Amino acid sequence: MVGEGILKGMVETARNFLGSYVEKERLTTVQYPEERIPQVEAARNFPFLVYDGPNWQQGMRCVGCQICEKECPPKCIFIEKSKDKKPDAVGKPQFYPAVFNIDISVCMSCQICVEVCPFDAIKMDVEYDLPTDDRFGGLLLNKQKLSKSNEYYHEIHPTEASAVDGALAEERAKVKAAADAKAAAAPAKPLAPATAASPVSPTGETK
Amino acid sequence: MTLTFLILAAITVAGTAAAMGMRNAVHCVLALTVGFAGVAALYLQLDAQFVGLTQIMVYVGAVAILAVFAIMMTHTPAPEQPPAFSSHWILGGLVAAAVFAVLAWAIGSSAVSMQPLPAEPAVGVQQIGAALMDRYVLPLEIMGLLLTAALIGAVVIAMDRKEDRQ
Amino acid sequence: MTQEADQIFVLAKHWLMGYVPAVAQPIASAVLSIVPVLIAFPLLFAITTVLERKGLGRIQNRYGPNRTGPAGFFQPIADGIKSLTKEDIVPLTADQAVHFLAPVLLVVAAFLAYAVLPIGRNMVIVNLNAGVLFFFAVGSVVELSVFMAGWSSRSKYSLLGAMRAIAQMISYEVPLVLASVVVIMEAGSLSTVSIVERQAGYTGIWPHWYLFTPWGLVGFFLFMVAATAESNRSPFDLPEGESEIIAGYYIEYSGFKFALFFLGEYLGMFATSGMAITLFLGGWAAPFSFLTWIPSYIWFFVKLLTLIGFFIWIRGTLPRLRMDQLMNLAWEFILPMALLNMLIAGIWHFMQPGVVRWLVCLAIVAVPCILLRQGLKRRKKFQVRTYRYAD
Amino acid sequence: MSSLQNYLLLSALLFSIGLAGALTRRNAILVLIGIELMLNAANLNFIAFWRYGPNPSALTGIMFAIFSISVAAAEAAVGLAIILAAYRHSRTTDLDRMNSLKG
Repeated sequence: MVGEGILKGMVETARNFLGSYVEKERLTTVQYPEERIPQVEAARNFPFLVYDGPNWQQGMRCVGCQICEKECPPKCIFIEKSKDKKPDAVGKPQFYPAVFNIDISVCMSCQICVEVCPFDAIKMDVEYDLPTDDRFGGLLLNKQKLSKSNEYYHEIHPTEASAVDGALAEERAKVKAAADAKAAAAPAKPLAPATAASPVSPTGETK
Repeated sequence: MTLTFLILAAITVAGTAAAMGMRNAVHCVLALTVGFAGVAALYLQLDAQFVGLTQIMVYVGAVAILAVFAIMMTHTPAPEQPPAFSSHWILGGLVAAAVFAVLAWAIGSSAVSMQPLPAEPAVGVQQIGAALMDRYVLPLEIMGLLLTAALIGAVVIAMDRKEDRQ
Repeated sequence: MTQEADQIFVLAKHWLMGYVPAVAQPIASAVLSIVPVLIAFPLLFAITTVLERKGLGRIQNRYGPNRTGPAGFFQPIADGIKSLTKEDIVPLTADQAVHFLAPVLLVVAAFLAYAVLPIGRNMVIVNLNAGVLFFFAVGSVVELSVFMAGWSSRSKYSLLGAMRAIAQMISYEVPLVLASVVVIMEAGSLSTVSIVERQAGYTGIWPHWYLFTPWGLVGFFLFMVAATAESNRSPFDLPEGESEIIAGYYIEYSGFKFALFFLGEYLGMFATSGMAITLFLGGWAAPFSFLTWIPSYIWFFVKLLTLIGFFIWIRGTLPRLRMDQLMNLAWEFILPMALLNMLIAGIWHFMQPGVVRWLVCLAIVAVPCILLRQGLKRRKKFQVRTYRYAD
Repeated sequence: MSSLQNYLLLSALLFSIGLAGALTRRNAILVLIGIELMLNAANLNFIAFWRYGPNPSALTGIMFAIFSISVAAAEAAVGLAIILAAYRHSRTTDLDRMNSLKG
């Protein structure tokens, strides 16, 4: 018959129409602010800074090396390196970023900053609910807003975080072993190894 | 009644004068539709409902659109606008003015034109239809033939033949 | 009681007219007739937009708008506020006057068409002697406003859209008029009121609508297809084709003028649906004789909403046609069918009532359908599509 | 005031405007439109004479106007088709430049 295909199509849409009232599982959309789809583990959108331990200022992994600032394609990262040094998570004195800003209205979520970071200090977040009515200040995240704990990192990306933790622990152990060896070799000068070891980064030995 | 006539006449004359005087051809056609609509309103004013509505349907709905289509299809983006009026526009204008003068003189001096308005004739669409099917059936058939011939003729003339392209 | 409920608006008008001095009687009468139409149909437009969005959503297994107000039914108010407060951008090179006049002309023409639609018993603004002709004459003005919009924007997309729209509207106006000619032939009148009156009356419980005759059925089908194309709705929405020419002729419009285009388009759809109801579905008459106690205007709007629902259903189902398919459908199928339908109406008129009349007319309808099917089968040459990749 | 004379004068004016347009415009399409306008003026005359005539129920004026409108529509269609064909030939619709018999 002429028009058979049209009729079939119309029956199908009618079934969809009526079925969407009867069977809830037909509905493909979720009601966003109330319901959310659980995110897959590989989800990512904007970067954040990881810190170890309870205090975000003390435990910050970032040493202000500015590699990510240089590599960022849209130039959305702004870092001011500190003049002094503070002890980091393992108690070693390090430089730290005095200012660390990311303009997420410019960020394109390319993850290059994460790739280049030698300290595993910057990672990708999954938080996407970031609307604000202040278009300039509201989307410019500062150091405090960017800092999130390692526990949070474990929560959003468990596999990746465990791998990073393992690598970090391994490297710290190596550094510690090297320092211990040096300390054992030169027990006369107790202060020397610390100053000598400080420019060497945890990953420095792998290069 | 008089005021209505004056307003409609003013709209019609303004529309048609603009249609013949404006530079942009599309503006001319758009102004012309105002003139056509004014003439249609005058028909309605004269109790010729059927003719008035046919006028809108044919002139506004078909002829104006056709003219606009023709203008779009023959539009050549020229660097400098050629003058809108012909080189002997004074002569043409004089001829038109002379024609109007003669017609106006003839109308003014004619005794026929002073007739009073008779009572509204009871002429509906049904009477027109009956007349078309009865007394005017031969002209109607000829008109159908003419329109068919015009349709085919227009298509044949405007058809883009392959051998012309070369 | 039912009589009063049926005539409540007419009586209200008469009552109000009692307070108007004799000098202002004609103008007051006109205002009192026009204002309800100016209120009712934009309101229907608002309801239709939300119904359409919800309906399309459900067809696609979505919720549709459900945030603004109860179940999302205040959505049109939010839309209205949004379009009113938006910046009205006019392109720098646009023809300012024509650009402004186009949406105004469209809405005016769309509203004018309601002048001859009988919404209820004794409820029509003017009972013109040539009402149907008036309707189509006003409808042809819409084409002009579409052209004005497309041309004045000085944009390639809008010009393309306008050209498509005009070509489509001209092509489908012919079958639209021809499909309604059968009703005019049978009713012997161009007046919408007398066409509705001809369809009044019942055999048993069944009404005497023109839909329930072979030519009426075919005519209604052809009329609705042409009306869908005439109001630029899916599957004939090529002039707007969001995926090809973004929004067609009104791409350069923003803010309130854009909303006016939307309003004009929907009003045109309601008007053609209303004309279909008047011509084929008995106007304001009840569908069964035992339901005549329900007021006539309610029946009109029930039928109108049914047709609108049908339009939405079609829109949710069918994909957009290609330009050549569109033109082929108009000139190769609908136009010949409309002409044949006139022949059927003539045969029906002059044959004795009975089963034979039905059989003869149905046979004349069936033959072109079978021929069309054969033609479609022959033209349909499916082949395996070969994909080529760059290497 | 609104007598037959006014309609005749208005019609004469429309005719003259159409004539002026047809004689002075350079664009062939606008010349054709001027001719349409002249036909319209004649139609207005027909209707006015029908309305003011002694026997309006004879419908002669109306019939003449209807047939005249049909002829005008046919004329417009064929005329514009000819203009299109001429444009395709000489790439212009300017009547002052369409002056050679040989393409």
